[in-house]
Amino acid sequence: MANRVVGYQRTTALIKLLFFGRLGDFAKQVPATIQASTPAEIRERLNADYPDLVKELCQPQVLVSVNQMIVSWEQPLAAGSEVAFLPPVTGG
Amino acid sequence: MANRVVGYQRTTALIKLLFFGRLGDFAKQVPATIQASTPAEIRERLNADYPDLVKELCQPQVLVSVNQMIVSWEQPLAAGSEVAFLPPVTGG
Amino acid sequence: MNSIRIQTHDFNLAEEYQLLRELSPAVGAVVTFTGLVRDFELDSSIDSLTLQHYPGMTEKLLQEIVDQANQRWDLIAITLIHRVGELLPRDQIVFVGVASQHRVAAFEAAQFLMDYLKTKATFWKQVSQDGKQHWVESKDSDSTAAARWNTRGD
Amino acid sequence: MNSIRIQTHDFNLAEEYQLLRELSPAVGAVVTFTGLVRDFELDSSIDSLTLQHYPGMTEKLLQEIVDQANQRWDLIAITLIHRVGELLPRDQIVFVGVASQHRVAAFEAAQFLMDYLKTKATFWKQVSQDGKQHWVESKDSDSTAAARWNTRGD
Repeated sequence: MANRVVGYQRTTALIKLLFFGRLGDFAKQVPATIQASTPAEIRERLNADYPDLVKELCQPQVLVSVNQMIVSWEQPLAAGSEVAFLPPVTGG
Repeated sequence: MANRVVGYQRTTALIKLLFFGRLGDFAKQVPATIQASTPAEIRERLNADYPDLVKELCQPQVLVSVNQMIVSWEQPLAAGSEVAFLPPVTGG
Repeated sequence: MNSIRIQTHDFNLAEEYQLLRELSPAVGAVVTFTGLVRDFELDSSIDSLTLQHYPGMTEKLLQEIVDQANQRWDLIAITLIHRVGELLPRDQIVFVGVASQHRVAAFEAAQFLMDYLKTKATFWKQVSQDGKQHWVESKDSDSTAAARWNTRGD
Repeated sequence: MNSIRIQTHDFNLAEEYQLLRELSPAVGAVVTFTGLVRDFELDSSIDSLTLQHYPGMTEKLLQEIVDQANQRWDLIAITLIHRVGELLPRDQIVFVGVASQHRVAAFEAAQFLMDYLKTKATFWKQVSQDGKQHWVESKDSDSTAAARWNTRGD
């Protein structure tokens, strides 16, 4: 647990967060930016204050994009990146 | 051969003839009606005067209809029937 | 709520679409197909195209094709229009419009209608090219397209 | 000659069709698909539908889908329009128009575009029903429809 906290403190990348579709309903109180090194870490960091949101983010159909490209949850994040959480799309 | 001629003379059905598509080009001089008991017999009877037409009618893709129903070449014909010779269709 | 028309005059896609769209508040999908006279045939420009058909039989065959589509798919309406007589390059020849609740039925039915119309309906095209007329040859690809509806599992 | 638009305002099918039709004298087939807001969802009438999307990413994804269709089929033009914002029952939501020389390419490309748009493009529908809002669930049938384009032999 101590290691994890150290890990977080080393992360300097400030990330812009976006939540779409039903995820937006769970993310109304979430700040617009966060510091994290991967999308998976964003999820972990949000868990303390927004457990209902994170439960949704952990559903296997939810995709994550970085700067508008679908990526894996372990994708390293550069400062200023735009990370979006995308539930299954329903357009058309 | 004598039998065939007798066969023709026994036929009393007067048949209305129609030729569509490229067949019409070969059938310009063909009378509008003929006496015959089957579509196959129409073909045989036309052969003396219109061999080029009959060669076309014998192509396997040519279909024959009686009163606007696709039928076999051996379909018995009733007097007043409308027999049409149909090359492959090309609409749409 | 099907409409089948064989006519010499042109049709208006916007009007046909509006009719299909407004038929029912359950319409969720409208697919239209429009066939046009291309200006080339066998690498040479054409002067005109003349569409012949077998009056009476054509209407009957188109009705059968429409009935089959309605049996195979859950559709709200079908419109089928085919022009006959002399047409010029870029003229509209044929229109198929299908309205349904869901898109897959509308797409499949429209394709089925065109495939069957191309291979079953008693129309014949004559091309006028360089002052000469010739009848258009049927295409094997059309028979192949129509045959696929017989081999499907549904 | 492709056009991709995401817009709040309505579109006019007749205008889109004319543009596709007039692009080239080689156009022999135009297929259009229009998706409409149905008045019912889950057996209950709806008040409205709100379309959310991810600006920037949606345009990029639609461009990818259009590029893929052009690689797979010999097409003359594609038009893709998707509305966003609040829509009412019977409103038009989405338009796909494909112009090509031959009908099979136009039909297949239009279906491909809709299947991919439904499963890949970043749009989300929210329904307002009986004064309450809920997000529309994605349909397995849409994923199945999109998957068929990966398993074909061509």
